[in-house]
Order: sequence, then structure tokens, then C-alpha cells
Amino acid sequence: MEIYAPGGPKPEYRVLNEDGSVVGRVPDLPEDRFIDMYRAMVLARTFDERALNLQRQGRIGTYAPFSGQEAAQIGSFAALEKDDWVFPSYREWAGLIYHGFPMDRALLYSMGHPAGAQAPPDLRVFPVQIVIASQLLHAVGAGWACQLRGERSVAAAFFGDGATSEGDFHEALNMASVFRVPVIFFCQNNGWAISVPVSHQMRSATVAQKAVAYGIDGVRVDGNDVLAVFEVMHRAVEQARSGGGPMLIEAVTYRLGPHTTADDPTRYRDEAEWKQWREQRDPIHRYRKFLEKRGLWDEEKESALREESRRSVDDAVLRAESHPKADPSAVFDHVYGSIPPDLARQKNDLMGRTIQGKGAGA
Amino acid sequence: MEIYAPGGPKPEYRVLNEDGSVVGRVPDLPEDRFIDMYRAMVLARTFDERALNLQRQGRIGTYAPFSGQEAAQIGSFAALEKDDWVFPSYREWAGLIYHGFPMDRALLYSMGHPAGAQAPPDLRVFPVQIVIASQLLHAVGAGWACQLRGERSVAAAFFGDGATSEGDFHEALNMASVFRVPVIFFCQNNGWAISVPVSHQMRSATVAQKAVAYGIDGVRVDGNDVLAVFEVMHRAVEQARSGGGPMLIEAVTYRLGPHTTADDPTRYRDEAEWKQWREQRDPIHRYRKFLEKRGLWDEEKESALREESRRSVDDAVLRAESHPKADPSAVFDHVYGSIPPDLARQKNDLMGRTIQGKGAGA
Amino acid sequence: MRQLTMIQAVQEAMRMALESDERVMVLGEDVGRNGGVFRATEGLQARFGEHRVVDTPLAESAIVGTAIGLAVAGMRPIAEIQFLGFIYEAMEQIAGQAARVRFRSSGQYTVPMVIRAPFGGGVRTPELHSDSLEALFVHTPGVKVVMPSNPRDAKGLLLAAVRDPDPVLYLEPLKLYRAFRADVPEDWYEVPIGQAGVVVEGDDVTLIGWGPTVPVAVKAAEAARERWGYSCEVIDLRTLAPMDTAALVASVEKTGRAVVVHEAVQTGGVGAEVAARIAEGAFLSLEAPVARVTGYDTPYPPPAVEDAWLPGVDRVVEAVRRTVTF
Amino acid sequence: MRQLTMIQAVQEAMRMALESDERVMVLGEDVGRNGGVFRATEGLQARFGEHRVVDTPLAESAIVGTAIGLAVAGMRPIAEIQFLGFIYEAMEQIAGQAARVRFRSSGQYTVPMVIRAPFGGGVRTPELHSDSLEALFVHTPGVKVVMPSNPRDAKGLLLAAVRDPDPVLYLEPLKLYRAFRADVPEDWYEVPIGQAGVVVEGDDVTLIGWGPTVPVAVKAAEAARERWGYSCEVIDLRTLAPMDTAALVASVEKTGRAVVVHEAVQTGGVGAEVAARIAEGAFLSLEAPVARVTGYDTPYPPPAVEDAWLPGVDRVVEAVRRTVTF
Ligand SMILES: Cc1ncc(C[n+]2csc(CCOP(=O)(O)OP(=O)(O)O)c2C)c(N)n1
Ligand SMILES: Cc1ncc(C[n+]2csc(CCOP(=O)(O)OP(=O)(O)O)c2C)c(N)n1
Ligand SMILES: [Mg+2]
Ligand SMILES: [Mg+2]
Repeated sequence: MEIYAPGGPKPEYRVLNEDGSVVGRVPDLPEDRFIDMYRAMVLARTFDERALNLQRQGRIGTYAPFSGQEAAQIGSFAALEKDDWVFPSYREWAGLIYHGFPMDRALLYSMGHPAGAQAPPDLRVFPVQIVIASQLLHAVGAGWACQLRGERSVAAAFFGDGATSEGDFHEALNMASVFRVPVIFFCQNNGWAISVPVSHQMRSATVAQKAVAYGIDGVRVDGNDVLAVFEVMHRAVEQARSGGGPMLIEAVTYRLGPHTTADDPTRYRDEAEWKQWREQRDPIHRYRKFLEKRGLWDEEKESALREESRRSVDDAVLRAESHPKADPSAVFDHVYGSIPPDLARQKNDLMGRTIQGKGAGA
Repeated sequence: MEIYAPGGPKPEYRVLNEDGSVVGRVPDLPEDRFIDMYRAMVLARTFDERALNLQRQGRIGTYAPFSGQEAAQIGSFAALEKDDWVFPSYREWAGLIYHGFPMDRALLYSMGHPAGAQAPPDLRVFPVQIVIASQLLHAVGAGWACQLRGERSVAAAFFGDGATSEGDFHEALNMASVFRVPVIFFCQNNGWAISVPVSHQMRSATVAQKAVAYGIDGVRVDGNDVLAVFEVMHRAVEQARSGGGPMLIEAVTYRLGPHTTADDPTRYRDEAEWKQWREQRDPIHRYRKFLEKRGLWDEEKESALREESRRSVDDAVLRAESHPKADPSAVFDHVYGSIPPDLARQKNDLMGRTIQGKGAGA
Repeated sequence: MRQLTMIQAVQEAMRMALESDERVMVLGEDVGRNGGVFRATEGLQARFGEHRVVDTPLAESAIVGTAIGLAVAGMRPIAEIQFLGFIYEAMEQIAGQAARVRFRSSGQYTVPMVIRAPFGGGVRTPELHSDSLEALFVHTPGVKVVMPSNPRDAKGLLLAAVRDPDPVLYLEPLKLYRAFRADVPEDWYEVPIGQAGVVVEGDDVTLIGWGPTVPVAVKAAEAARERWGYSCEVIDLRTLAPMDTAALVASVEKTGRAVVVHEAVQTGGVGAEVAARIAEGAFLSLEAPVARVTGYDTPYPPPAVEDAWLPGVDRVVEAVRRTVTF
Repeated sequence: MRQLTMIQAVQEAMRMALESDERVMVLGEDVGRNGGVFRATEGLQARFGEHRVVDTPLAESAIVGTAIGLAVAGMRPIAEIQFLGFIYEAMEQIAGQAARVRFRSSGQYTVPMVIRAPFGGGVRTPELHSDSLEALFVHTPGVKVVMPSNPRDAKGLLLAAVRDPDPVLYLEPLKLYRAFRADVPEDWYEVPIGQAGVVVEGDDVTLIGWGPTVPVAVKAAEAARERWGYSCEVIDLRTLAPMDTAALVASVEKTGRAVVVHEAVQTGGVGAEVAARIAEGAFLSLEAPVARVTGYDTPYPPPAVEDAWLPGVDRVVEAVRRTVTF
């Protein structure tokens, strides 16, 4: 009796080791791309820390920090083009900002402002998804549309380790594999789904091996190694673009912060584990060391960048906070293509009351 | 970069080849068990053919025939005990009848009679499931309950190749693997999900390899070889009973009839394919040859069995057709543990009208 | 004019939609090679190819979820759910996603998609093949819900749905698929979404039905006229969301009485919404409470007992009598 | 008597249920180690162990589907769906399965299970965390739906739900979790499922709410008394299915007027059912149409604009005024 038995995990693909020395093939990129990615990582971290502060000050609402996952996000987005479709989860701000999503809009999202869901018109970025794994199917559909319409674009779905347990994960991968859809399933395995560790989320040793169920390729990459992530994502994008169908990527990373600002990770997470990732596996530190060894980076550039990042984030905060207030009556305008009569009456009702200055609020 | 790549299919586990010669290890069973299984297969085929006839005569409603799948069903049920939990789909009558489900009730099911969903009280057989893949989760729950309550029983879920595309398949296997639930996922890959061939249902070469996604074992067995099926199922049941957790079994078989009596397979299925399975891979023929070679069976026994089977089925038809008519007002009694006042009023309304002899019917 | 059955009208509408716009595609279980389990897509794959008429894997959430992505990225998918009872599997993708894409993105992305699903009782189907679940979607802003009761509307509503900028749930009463033939124009025409139709004019009571209960209401109107000389107006709601409140109110302002008939279970059914709107809009005209004749509050029963459970002509006639003599 | 918040009452009820019956278990996302995202299950895993308070994978259909199997095979699961907005993922298992097991098997198998889910607006949550979806389940015979509006009922209804022989959806208004404390008896007591409660007695108008709108209705009653001297009766429906029609009718027979208040969107909401039942049962007493003050017919809006969208005290007071002066 021959058995399909799960083996142990395969090694993670790596280009750099923890201290930034090269242990694999460095992608063949112009210097400024290397530096761009680093700048994006530092800017993202600056943004993330600032957002946490804003939340503590009550200036924005619930926020899901991504610190620790910058390499996974920026490395993967670096392999996408502007007209590729992006279906992000709520934790993708680092990648999105690098891709061109304005930081002030990212803040508006956490301020509960409808404008926070809108990407600039030159991007094909879907509103961030709250419902775990739902966006994987949309990505399959969008990628399929590109294929049917003869477009070069591919679609990329971003999700976490917890998302792999949902039925929609399975249906999406199966559907994409059957129709050889140009879509990349990019999983950031950050070790946790809120309080549930990945070891309790699944019995399989890796997320990547789930690809076997769909007859497609799966790759496990060190998600804190931005070059390795770029390389793997690049390969998946090329395969998809050239008609080779979907691929599943597992970027092994770690969420250094809480799940969201409403979460207290000390309730479930081991301090030692956290410390190890924080101190020994920080993706920014690792990449900086690589750049320094290449002679592309130094302390001076670093402090200039930090200053510049702070200023960009300051600007974004200012822009977000001076954004026109959301108009409650506008919600009626985006339910249908044109507003039905009964809904128009409801809109009038609300407008009448808000104009009278009588807010509703229980 | 090491890739989790799907390989080609592994060979199906086999004990007998098509002409009944032994090509593997024959399970160590007393003679009468061997014969029992054969009797069950012939009885089941007789039942199935009769049911198709009854449907054509308008004596029963929609019916999903299983001919061709007797070995898969009887081989797998043979490895279960009476107090194991069984969660069948609508096509499991062969296995269920062998397990002790009365044939008249099986017919009542297709007559649209509520009694058709009830198993005898000494069995733990759930009503046959119409919603594809839903029952897999119930099996996980029941198996889990056995584990928690310290019972020896295991649970078995029966489903088709099409069911593997549903999200519930995935969620069930993941859940069962995480909690090491004593449950067996028994898939009859009969080549088709109504008109969709399995090659279009999934890109993976096998169903069995999907086990890899859950870190559990998967086995592909020749589903028309009753001894091979028994052996594989037996092994899975033993593993589950002894705390080793779930297993996925793919029994490769073929539906010789239409999907249901409402289906016309000539619209989508190749005559040659069908012919090959019918003429060269019939599970009953193969097993009979084996028994004959062992000296356990002959023509005389065969005709006695055929006669006896016909008579049992005749009896079942008679019992089903003389079963008391279903009482429409009884539907109100099984919505809740006790009938709420408004529902009782509705029941009275219906009873008032039916007693007056005024049926409703549009 | 040539006469078609409802299933033929549905098929013709899809054929014309596929012809008229290359962004249109049809996807679902068994819709291709097999032509659909009811033959609604008969011949379409042979004519338009495997890429435009697509047999999908058996996964309802995936069918709707990928159709959303297809629609967002420029296609006009017509997705089929084989039976409405299996739409539960796709609830998240419909109610959590399709319905909210426009809203969530403040109009940046839209989902011009049709979801077709047969349903309805009285045809001795297995479990979950007959359930009327329209109320779930009427309670879901962002999706439209339409339901034809005859071949002409079937074609016109489906063509309107295909051109609609929003997700439209198009529900097909399977009992009416081949129940009768009727005149169906050959050219492209649309029955506007959001408008009810007056099927029979009358003065004493308004009967309101949709899909499979429209013929029931019409027969009940005839019976009530024969037995007691009552003049019933019959309204075919046609679009359940957004609902044509004005048509309901106008009729009841004339008749002063209403009976609403649907196969779905009573509690929380669309009948309650209809009754509430009539009361809100025509309270002073109402001479009796709006009566509801519906499925009982149980799961859809097995075939052997379904006839007694369904809202039949007799029950409607009784309700008319009760309402007039209130 | 000691005073508890609603979340403490919920937690206490689960603790007592786990203590009293070893078949009871709690399962869901983050309910174990973390004690639930709202701390509803705080301390339970430490006390009862990993096998009775179980952190599951992130899969709602699996949570409900395995709970069905657990219940059928002798356990008494309390399953948590982290937010009601994610229950769409489990619709099939609830509406297609749990609700029908007893029916399908003519009583041979039953599903004594509780599904807990927080929901409700006004607390600035991300999308789909605030949606009120009770109507979907009120339209699903075979499940019961209860919703506490205060700590005392929270405990009593949950204990009743755990002992109930049927699947009970227990919906927790998250805005009320810590909104106030109230007396909660320490011992085991049950608030009967199926009975509404009169929170405030009055003569002129009946206000009907459930969960988060009960405090709104109470405040509106006070405001209406202060402003115009109206005497409002406030009914807390408590159980939405099966609904306590008798209590509604009795009150409206006295007051002649009713305003129903819920956060769910209006069309197809439970308010329509309440209005229809009142009209059917108390038509001759009604002096005005039953008014509905509800969420508007849009998806639940983003936090920045939700206050204007929610049915607040002012809107209820206006409706009372309109109803009395109709
Ligand atoms: C369908 C659904 N169920 C539950 C939740 C609540 N929830 C939000 S995030 C989360 C954990 C997600 O974990 P993972 O997929 O690993 O992503 P991460 O947050 O780690 O980036 C849960 C359970 C949700 N948003 N959607
Ligand atoms: C959720 C759901 N979707 C669709 C259907 C309609 N349907 C009934 S059987 C079937 C095909 C099932 O194929 P498979 O799982 O291979 O089982 P088989 O019929 O071959 O035994 C379909 C699509 C259903 N019953 N349930
Ligand atoms: Mg995670
Ligand atoms: Mg099959």
C-alpha cells in the first residue's frame, strides 16, 4: 500500500542569512531597486509605529500593525506591476504603501473613513478585506478575467496562515488550478492567527505543502528575507504571466506587534519567542546589513532616511486629519448604481435630521 | 528553491486483478465473511436495478443508482462496527443495506417518505446527505465526541470526488487532523460529478494526495476490488480507533448508471469509457471469480442467491408500498423539541383543512 | 408570435446576452457539456465555447466569489447555483462581498453579475431543492432580487439583469419551467427591474404573489369571483428588491384589502415586508389586516407531504374570504 | 446582590454550564488561551482544560458543522462565532443542517447546541463586525434565536439555551458588554426561551426592541414622557424565534400603537414580522401603522458615519410622535 504521507518541512528559500550575508543567489536588480526596497521598509516601519501611537491617542480607530512583516510584503509587491490586481487583507499596509497606496488613505481607513478603502485610479488595488480568505476567490476571478481578456496582468491575493483553514482558501486554489488562472497566492505565515499558533491551526508542517492538493507548485520562503521573497514572488509572477497557472507561496515571518490595537499578545504569546524574532530576525536589520556590506548604505543615509520617513508620515497624518469629514448621507449613493425611490426617501430622512443638527447616535 | 510539486499518481492498492486472481495480500477473514460480502454485493445490485425500474414506473421518485460502486461501499462498510458512526451521501445504499439499513426504508426515502431517513435504533447512521460535503463536518464532530467520551467508536464520512471541491471538505480534514479525531474520510471517486469529469474537478492527479495538505495519510485504492477496499478501510479504522487520527481514502471506481434517474449520461459521457468499466471492471464479476477460484462459489449458489435476492427485494418493495402514508401534520412535530404556540396554530390550520378533505396543492 | 416555455425563454436570454456582449460568460456546475440540469444552458457551450460557458468545480462559494472577481475586472458573469437551497454555501460571497463591493469602495469597483438559481416546490425533489430563500437576499442591501412568473418576464428580466450595473439574483421557479408556453418576443427587450406588474385588475382585494405563487393567485382570483363574485386584483411583484412599494400601495388604496402569497416559510418572509409596507403606506385604506398565505414555519417537507404544506389555491381563497368578511 | 456586566454574566453562565454538565464544551476561535476577543471565556480553559474549552482553527463552517456532530453524538457544545458578520460562512451548517437534523430524522437525532455571536453597532469596529443579522435565522425554522439586553437576561437566557433541546443562536450586543452593571443572581436560573418581557409599562404606545435597542427604547420612552407626557410601554422581545406574539398583541390591544426598533436594515428585518403579527393580531385596536425605526437599507456603514445611520433615541422619539399624532 503506497501512502501519500506528509514528510517533514522542506527548508525555507533564502538569499540572506540573519546577519545579512549572502547565502543564495542575489536577484539581478539595478542598485536603486535594492535601495528603494530598503527605503520602503523603513518608511513602512515608521508608519506602523506612528499608527500605533495615533491609536493610543485616540486619533485613529482599530489598527492591525504589520511590524516584522515588511520584507514579506515589500519583497512580494516588488515583483508586481502597477496594473496587476492586488487583493489585500487588513494587514498589508507596508506592501500597499510601497505599491503606491497613499499613507493618508491608509490612516483614513483606520479612522473609519470610507475614503480609506479607495486606491488611486492608476492602481488595481481592492479595498482591504476583513473577512478571512474571501479575497482569494476575488483574486482568482480577476486573474481569470485577465486571462480571458488577453491582458498581461496577473492577480495576487495576500492572506495569513489562519486564512488557510477557511473553505474559501481551498475553493480558490482548486478553482485557480483547474483553469490555470494567473494568480499568486501569497501567504504570510506570521506564526499566529490572533491567539492561535500555526501549529494549532493545521497539522501539516508547512503551508506550502498544501499546494500538492491542487496539483500546483508550493514554495516556502524565509519571509524576513526581502530578496528571497522577491525572487520567489518574481518567479511565481512570471509563471502566471506566461500561462503557467497559479502558485502558492508561504512566506515564514512573524508579527512583532499585537494582532490589532484591541489585542494583548502577552495573554497567549511567549516572551522568549517574541524576543528572538525581534532581536535576531528583524527583516529591516538583516537587509540593512546586506546593503552595508555591498557599500550601498551607511549611517548617514540611514539617519537621513529616518528623518525623511518621519516627515512623510507627519505629512500623511496631517493630510488624513484634515481630510473632509465623511458625509453620512453619502452611504446611500453607493448601494446601487442608481438610488431606488425608497432608499432616496431614507436618504432624505437622514439628511433632514442631520441638517437640523440632530445627530442620531443612541 | 525547493518546491512542493505534485508528482504523478501512485498506483492504486489492489488485492485482486480484473479477472479475480490474487495480486496482493488477501485479508485474513473467515470464509463466511468472504461470502457475506459477495451476497451483499449481489443483493445490492438487485436492489439498485429494481429501484431504477420502480422509478420508471413512477412508483418511487428521484433515485441515485450506485451500480458499479458495490465493492467500494461494501468493502468499506465491512470494516465498520455497528456502533461506529456513519454519515452517508445519497448514493450509499449498497453499503447502508449491508450495514443493516432496511431496504424498504431505502425505498421509502425515494418515495419522499420521511421514514426513509430513519435508521434502526441499533445503528448510528445519519440521514443521507443531499448537500455535498456537509456531512464530513458532522462526522468530524461525532468522531470527536467519541474521543472525548472515551468511546471506542469511530466515525466514517462517505462522499464523492465532486465533494472534494467544497470548502467543507477542506475544513473537515483540517479540523480532524488538528484534533486527531477518529474519523475516516472515504471518497468514492467514481469519475464524475454529474457531468463533470474528475479531471475537470481538480488538477491534482489523485484525491488521495490531498491528505498531504493536512499532514495525514492518504491512500488510493482500487475501488472495484472489494478486498483491497476492505483492507485499506480496516487499516484506517484501526488507526482511528487506536488514537492515530484521521485518514483519507480514495476508492477509484465508476458509476455505471446515470447520476440520478433525472440524468441522461449520454449527453456527457463517452460510450467507450462506460463500456470498458461495465465489461472489464465490474466489481461483482471480479470478486465472484476470486471466490470461484477459492472454491467458495459456483453456478448453483449463484442462481440460488439471485433468486433469494430478488425475493428479498420484492418483500422490501411490498413493505415500502404498504407502509402507512406520511401524515402531513407530523412535520410540525419535529421542528423543535416541543411545539411553540404559533406553530401549533399552523398545525391546526393544516389539520383542519386536510380533515375537511381539502388538500392544498396549487 | 412564437410561444416559449420559461426554460426556453431563459435559455434564449442567455444566448442573446452571450451574442451581444463578449464580456458575458456563463459559469456553474454542469452548465456546459450537459447544458444544465434543467437544460437552461442547452447548446450554449457548443456555440460559444468552453471559455464563455464554463463547467466549474463543485463549489458554490467559488462560483460566486470568482464571478465577483470576474465582474470587477471587466467581465459580465452569469453564475448558476444549481438549486437555491445550495446558496447557503455562497452566502458570504453574496451578502458579505458582492453586495458590498460598490459600497465598500464608494463606487470605485462594481459587480455587474447575475446569479441564477432554480427553486420552488411541488415537483417532488429531494431535500433542499425546493426551498424558497428569497427573503435572505431581500434583507441584503446591495443585491437586487428578481423572480419571473412567466416566459415573457423570464426573458425580459434576465436581459435587464445582465445589463444591470449591480449583482442581481435571478430566481427561477422550477415548477413553471415547462408548465406552459406563452408569447415571447424574439428581439432584445427588458422588463425593468424594480417594477411590479398588475396581472389581473380588480377592486375588492389585492392578491400579491411572485414567481410560483402568481399562477396560484390568479386561480384563486378566478375561484373567488366564481364563488362569491369578488373582484381580485393580482399583482406580480417580479422584483423583490428593490421593492415596488408604490404599486402595492396604489392597489391597496383602491381595494382596501390584501393577501400576500409566497412559498417561503411565513416568519420573516417577504410577505411580512409587503404587509408592513402596505400598512405604512395605505393604513387608512385598509379594511382588514394584510393576510399572509405561505409555507408553514417548518423546514421544507419531504415530497410525500409537500402538497399539504404549500400555499395552494384553496388556502388563498379562504384567506380572501376571511379578508373580505373581516 | 452582586452586580455584573453583561460580559461577566455571559462568562459566569458558561462557567456554570461547564460545571454542571460534563457534556458541555466551548469551542471557537480564540476562546481558549486568549479567553475570547471580548473575554467572554476568560479563565475557562485554565479551569476546565483544553478538551472542554477548545481553540479551533479559523473556519466557521467547521466550528458549527463539527458542533452539530458533537451534539448529535452526545455532547452539548457552545460554539462561538467571533462576530455575527462572519456567520455567513456557516449559513449552510446552521440553516441547511443544524436547523433540520431533528426534522430530517423525524426526531431520531437532535442538535442541542448553542451558537454565541457578538454583534451590533456604535462601537467603531471594522467592517462586518457590527451587522445585525438576526432576521436570517428568524426565517429559519428549527433554530431558536435569543438576544439579551441586560446582564440578568444574559445569564438566564444562556443557561436556558444550554439546556434547550434545539440549536439556539445566542446573540450578544457587544455595545452592552460593559455598558452597565446590574443585579445578577449567583445561582442557576433560566429566562424562558420564547417569552418577551415588559421593561416599562405604559398606555399610549408600545415600543418594541431587542438587544441593543432596548436601552434606546427605554430612553425614548423617557424622552417622550418628558416632552409630551406620552406613556410608552417598552417590550424587550428577548426571544426572536419562536416569537412571543401573544405579548405583542396584548400590549398593542392596550396601547393601540406600536414602534419597533432594531439596528438591522429595515427591509426584510424582524421589524416587518413584528409589524405583520401585530396587524394580524390586533388590527382593530391599531390607531396608526406600526412604525419601524431601524438601520437604513444600506450595508452597515463605516465607523465615521455609523452614528447617523443607527436608530437613535431621537429617531425613536420622532416615530413615537408621528404614531401618536397619526
Ligand atoms: C471569516 C472571519 N472569521 C474570523 C475573523 C476574525 N479574525 C480577524 S483576523 C483573525 C486571525 C487571522 O489570522 P491570519 O490569517 O493568520 O492573519 P494575520 O492576522 O496573522 O495576519 C481572525 C480570527 C474574520 N475577520 N473573518
Ligand atoms: C452543495 C451542493 N451543490 C450542488 C449539489 C447538486 N449536486 C448533487 S450531486 C452533485 C454531484 C456530486 O458529485 P460527487 O461528489 O462526485 O458524488 P457522486 O454523485 O458522483 O456520487 C451535484 C453537483 C448539491 N447536492 N449540493
Ligand atoms: Mg497569521
Ligand atoms: Mg462522483
